[in-house]
Amino acid sequence: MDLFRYGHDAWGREVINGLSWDLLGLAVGLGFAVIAVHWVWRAVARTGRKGGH
Amino acid sequence: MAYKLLGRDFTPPDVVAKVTGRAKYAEDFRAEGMVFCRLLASSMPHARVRSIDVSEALAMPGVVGVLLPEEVSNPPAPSAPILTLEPQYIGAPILALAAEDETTAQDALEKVKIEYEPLPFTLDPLQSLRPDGPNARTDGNVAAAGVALQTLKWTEEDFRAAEREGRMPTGQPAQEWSVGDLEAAFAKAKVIYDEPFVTASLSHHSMEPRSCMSYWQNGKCFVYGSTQSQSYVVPSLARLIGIQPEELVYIAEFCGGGFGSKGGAYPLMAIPALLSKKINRPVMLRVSRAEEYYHGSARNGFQGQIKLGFAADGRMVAADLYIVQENGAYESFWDFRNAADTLSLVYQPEAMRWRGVPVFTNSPLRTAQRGPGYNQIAAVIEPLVDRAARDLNLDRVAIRKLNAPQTGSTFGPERTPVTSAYLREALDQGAALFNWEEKRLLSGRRNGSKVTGVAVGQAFHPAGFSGFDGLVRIAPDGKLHIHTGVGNLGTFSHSGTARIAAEVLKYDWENCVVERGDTRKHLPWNLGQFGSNTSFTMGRTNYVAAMDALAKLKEIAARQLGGAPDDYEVDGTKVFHRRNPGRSITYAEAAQLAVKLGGKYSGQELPADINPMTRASAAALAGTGLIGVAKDTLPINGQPAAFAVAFIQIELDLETGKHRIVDYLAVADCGTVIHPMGLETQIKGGAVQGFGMACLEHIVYDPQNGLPASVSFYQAKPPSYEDIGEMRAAAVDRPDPDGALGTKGIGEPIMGCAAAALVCAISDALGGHVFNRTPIKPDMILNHLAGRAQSHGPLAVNTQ
Amino acid sequence: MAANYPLDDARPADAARDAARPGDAIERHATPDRWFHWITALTMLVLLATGLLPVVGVRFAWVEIHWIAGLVLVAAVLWHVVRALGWQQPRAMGLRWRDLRELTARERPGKYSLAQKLMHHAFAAALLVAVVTGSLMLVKVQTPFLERNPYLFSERTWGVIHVLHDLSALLAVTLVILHVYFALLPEKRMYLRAMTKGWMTRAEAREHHDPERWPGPERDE
Amino acid sequence: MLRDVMPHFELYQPDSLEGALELAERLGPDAWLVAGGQDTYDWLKNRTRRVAALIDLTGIEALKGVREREDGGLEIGALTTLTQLERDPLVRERFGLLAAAAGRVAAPQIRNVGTLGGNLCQDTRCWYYRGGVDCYRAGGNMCYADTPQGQNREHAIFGASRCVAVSPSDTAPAVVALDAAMVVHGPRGERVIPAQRFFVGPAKNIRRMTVLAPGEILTAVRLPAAWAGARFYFEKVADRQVWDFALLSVAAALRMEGDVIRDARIVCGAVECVPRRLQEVERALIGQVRSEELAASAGELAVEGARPLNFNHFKMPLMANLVRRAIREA
Repeated sequence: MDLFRYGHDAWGREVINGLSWDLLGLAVGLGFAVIAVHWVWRAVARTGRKGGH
Repeated sequence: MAYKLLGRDFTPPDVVAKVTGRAKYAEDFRAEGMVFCRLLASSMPHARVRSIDVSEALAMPGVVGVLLPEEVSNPPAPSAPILTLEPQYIGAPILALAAEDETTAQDALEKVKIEYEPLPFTLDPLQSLRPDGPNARTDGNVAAAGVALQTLKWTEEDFRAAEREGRMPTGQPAQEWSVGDLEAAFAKAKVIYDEPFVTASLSHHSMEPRSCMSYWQNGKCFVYGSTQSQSYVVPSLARLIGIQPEELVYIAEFCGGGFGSKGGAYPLMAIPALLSKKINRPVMLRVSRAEEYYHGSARNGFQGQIKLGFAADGRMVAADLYIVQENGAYESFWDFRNAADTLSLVYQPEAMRWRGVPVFTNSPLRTAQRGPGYNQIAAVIEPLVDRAARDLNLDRVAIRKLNAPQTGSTFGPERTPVTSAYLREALDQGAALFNWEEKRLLSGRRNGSKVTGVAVGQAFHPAGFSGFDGLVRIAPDGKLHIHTGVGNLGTFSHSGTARIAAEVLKYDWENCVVERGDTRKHLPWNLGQFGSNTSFTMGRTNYVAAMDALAKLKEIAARQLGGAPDDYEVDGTKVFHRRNPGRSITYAEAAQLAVKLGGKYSGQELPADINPMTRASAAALAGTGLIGVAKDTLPINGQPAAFAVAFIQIELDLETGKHRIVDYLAVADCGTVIHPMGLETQIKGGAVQGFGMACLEHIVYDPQNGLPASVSFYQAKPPSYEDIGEMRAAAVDRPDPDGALGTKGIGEPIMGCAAAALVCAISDALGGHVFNRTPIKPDMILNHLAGRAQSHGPLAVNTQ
Repeated sequence: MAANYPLDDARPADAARDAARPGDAIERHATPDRWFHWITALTMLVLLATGLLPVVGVRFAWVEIHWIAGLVLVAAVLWHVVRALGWQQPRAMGLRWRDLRELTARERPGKYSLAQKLMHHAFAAALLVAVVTGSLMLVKVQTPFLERNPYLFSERTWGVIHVLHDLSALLAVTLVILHVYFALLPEKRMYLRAMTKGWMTRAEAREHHDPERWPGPERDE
Repeated sequence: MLRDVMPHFELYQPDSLEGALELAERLGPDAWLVAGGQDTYDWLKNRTRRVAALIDLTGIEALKGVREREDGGLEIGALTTLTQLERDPLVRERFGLLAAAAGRVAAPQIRNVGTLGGNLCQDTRCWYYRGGVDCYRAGGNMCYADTPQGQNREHAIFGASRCVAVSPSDTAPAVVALDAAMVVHGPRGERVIPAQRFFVGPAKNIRRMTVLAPGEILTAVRLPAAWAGARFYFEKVADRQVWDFALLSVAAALRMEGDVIRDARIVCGAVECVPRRLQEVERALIGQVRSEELAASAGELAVEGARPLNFNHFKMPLMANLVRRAIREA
């Protein structure tokens, strides 16, 4: 997976054009990963709380 | 005077090979073990090469070697280098790489790692002349032959004042001259025009690219090149390669066009020789059509300001011309000076001032192109002459005749006389053949969206030099071998001028052999084939060599048959006694006797004043026949000058801005006509190039990045067959007093007159509107007609 | 198991409770701020969709929508900055060391919880970068306001600008996912209501916020 | 970038459409479909585009020639050369517009090998893009043509979106004017697309000029009978009369009843990235009596909304003039 998109300037020198769009999946994945972690944590916390009663 | 050969058509000896495809041009040669070389071209318009890493390229299978910039000794700056560490335009060759085939070579070039340090660049001379403007070179922004390399900047006030007045800024020039009292002369003028102008640069578009092959053998360097000259190339090419002229074997039998760009040796030609020396293999450098736009060359462009004053009777009384010349990145030709000569000679102003600055830009080599300076300025001046005719209510042919020079007229700062000038006669002849009196009435006629424009244009070019050598040999079999080092530009003048030698000796053409195209053919020191000079210069060298042979024939006859040499005459096959024609010997017998006699007759003794190259050639031929050899020391009473006029009728479509050429006729003042068919072809071919300059061809750059936009035929737009019309040609055919048998050159003005005529015709169709710019493109016409501003500023260059 | 699906906690009663504003409701988000939030949300979604859908192969004429939405976003952000500095209490959004105590659940937050503050600041960072880089990029597209001039910066600098813009977009993608998730959690329902209707019940405020710090003792009487 | 040496590649020469499609699918993005090659070879020679394989379509006989359709229309194989098209009696008789357009492409030598399909699918001639810069169309972040000093004489006055390149095809305006249907074969079979939707502008897809997806082949152009034998007008204005690309072109078809225009289709080339159909002009013409005034006002209407660049505003009067001329002389 690339980090950047590369291109060339008018004189043929390599320049960075932007971020690699491969990272888009990573961004989406990160969001859902955090959700998953939170979900588990919340479920665990809730069980704990219920158990405490 | 009627001649046996001159003025008659003939089939040049090389034409069959050309039309059947058997002619071998530079890239057709092969040698055992030959490799192909490719050039690595700069991708930046101006940079310093910090580092070059070729290790990966050299490691590729099939790659044989490289030639690096530090391994060549370049001509002194600001001449174009062979290879460079400071590329000054996009495409400048940095290194050469040789491989078993071109694909491998190109694949390898892509593995070369180059680090550049960008430097300031410019594509506009005026920008470079601004106080804080960029220089195209690190060592200065102004230079030319006769103008030292320097940094020249104008003041802010120069630019401000010009912008206020809508003129080109005219700061300190690099060169100037003037004759007469300019102010007083302008005071006499009834009408004065003071206009900024631009003439675009245009590529040479030689059909054969500048390919070259070379190898070293038995201590000699063999080069197969594409040049329009032969002998003239040898010293400069030897210098580029770093050898003595006699160590060079140079073969250039055919040349697919040069138009001035291949007059002398050019730096690229040295690359195969230098690389071959390094890798010990024959090397071929094939230059592609696209590469020709980078490694080839173009005409100098002008930005300028022209001020002309005409008296009430139509006389041009005063002229003031300032030219800023775009040089490209290297020292270029002196178009900017030549332009002044056209103005000074063709219109004979009483007082005139000329100023000029040749400025570098980061674009490819500019060099002489057909009528350098003379032709582009013709297309600037002539529409203003028409405007004067219009404003003063004069006929356009009449005003030109009124101002035209005559034999003996002078021009330039030195008031140099011309050897002959029959411009008025050409105008008269053209007007009659074209039917000017009737056709001029068609001017402005509407036919739907189309309007007729009718015009006349004229141009000038110097037409010859002197001081070169001629060499002929009558072989023991009686055949005449005319050795000529003139080159083969495609005009057949190698044979045309050889016929002057044949004419002098009254030979039948079938008994003549033209020896040329290869230094091993023992060629004399001749000038190159450029500058419309061949007919005059090499007419004279062949004339003096033939005269020398003629004298020797007569001397040998007198020795053999008694009497004085003057008692003898020749008839083309034998030398005979005037009073007793039966007392004769054949040319073959005379040649055999010459071999027996030795000494001067067969080249053992040679004149003292001939060039070492001629001396070596004549010495090599010594003992093989009757040798005629001499330096041209004939009298010359001024500047040989060629003139041409063109008459044109066009239809301009006001809805598309496009024109169609309905009729075209050009008349050449070229002295005695040598070869009518060749002349006609040249007049027509020159016209095509002139039409291109007037209305089609351009060189375009993206100013922000220095990127070239016109790097193919379809982008640079030389005229196609469909862009021209029927053309007619004629000649004044009056001898030049200093030309051998009256001949003088013509190659160049026949382009300028066409460009001028077409520009004038468009102006005529538009009711006298003058664009002050070439080329005039359809978009300029459409914008003008629609009342829209032009896309480019009046002095913008390198734009679309 | 049902508890594992957040929206399962949304009972019909919730809707009724959301609709009825009690007399002692506390205003959490003023109308202009709610407008700002939703306009920003909408433009962001439009911007993300127009910017990213073509990347994943959904072809449509996106550039105009993108830059027009971008201009709306610029206006919204400017408006929010002015509003936050002039009318709101920017300190309420400030991060403090004591916010960390929320993690142990010993202390209730002020107006905004640590998580809310972090979400806000992450969004603020993404938006500011996007807005600044996006505004610069306006000179590279045809708009009625500017002559196109990509030479405003070198191609290398443009590369950096694009990287930042792309980075902000990717950050925004992650944040939007998280924000929507958290907003929809049933236990956070009052925050969603607060952002739609502006108010929160006193009980909700007491339960989730330290009354000393929000809505503040002087207004709590 | 100056390279100009043809690189090595594998050459595949299928003799059937199925074979070509199968090859295209198998070789994927490493392969390049080529017909006459007049647009392709300079890409390859300049090494601006790099491919491992060429799939030469010219061996597929089934895609050549002109066939009559039952409805009186014609189906033209995409591999029909422009010279054949220019000379085909059926095309000349019924759809002279297309024959005229084909006859104005480039130069005779190019028309002898160039195909209708290739001409319709050719890439733009924006000189910056062709020169090999990484512009938007090439996948980069810049348009070099639309800048304060950009040399954009040949570029778009309509429909630009980041990219200002124009369609260089001479036949494209003609097929749009004739309401042609484009037959496309791909891995998932055949689809037929109206000509007007076949061409795409940069707003929608900045990397391609047509809707063709990778691996798809334009196989035929169907000309419906509806416009057969109408009054046609084609004109291309270029700097040179041969071997040049249009500064502007117009393709027009009119149906007349006496002096009244019953139906009209007017399309301009080289003003936009796609052939620009002038529907507002068409609407303004239908039902009107043809006159110089009508033609002139149509010309004015045609250029409404144009957004010219520094060097191409001459295209506005030129377009107005050509549209006027087309209506006047069709």
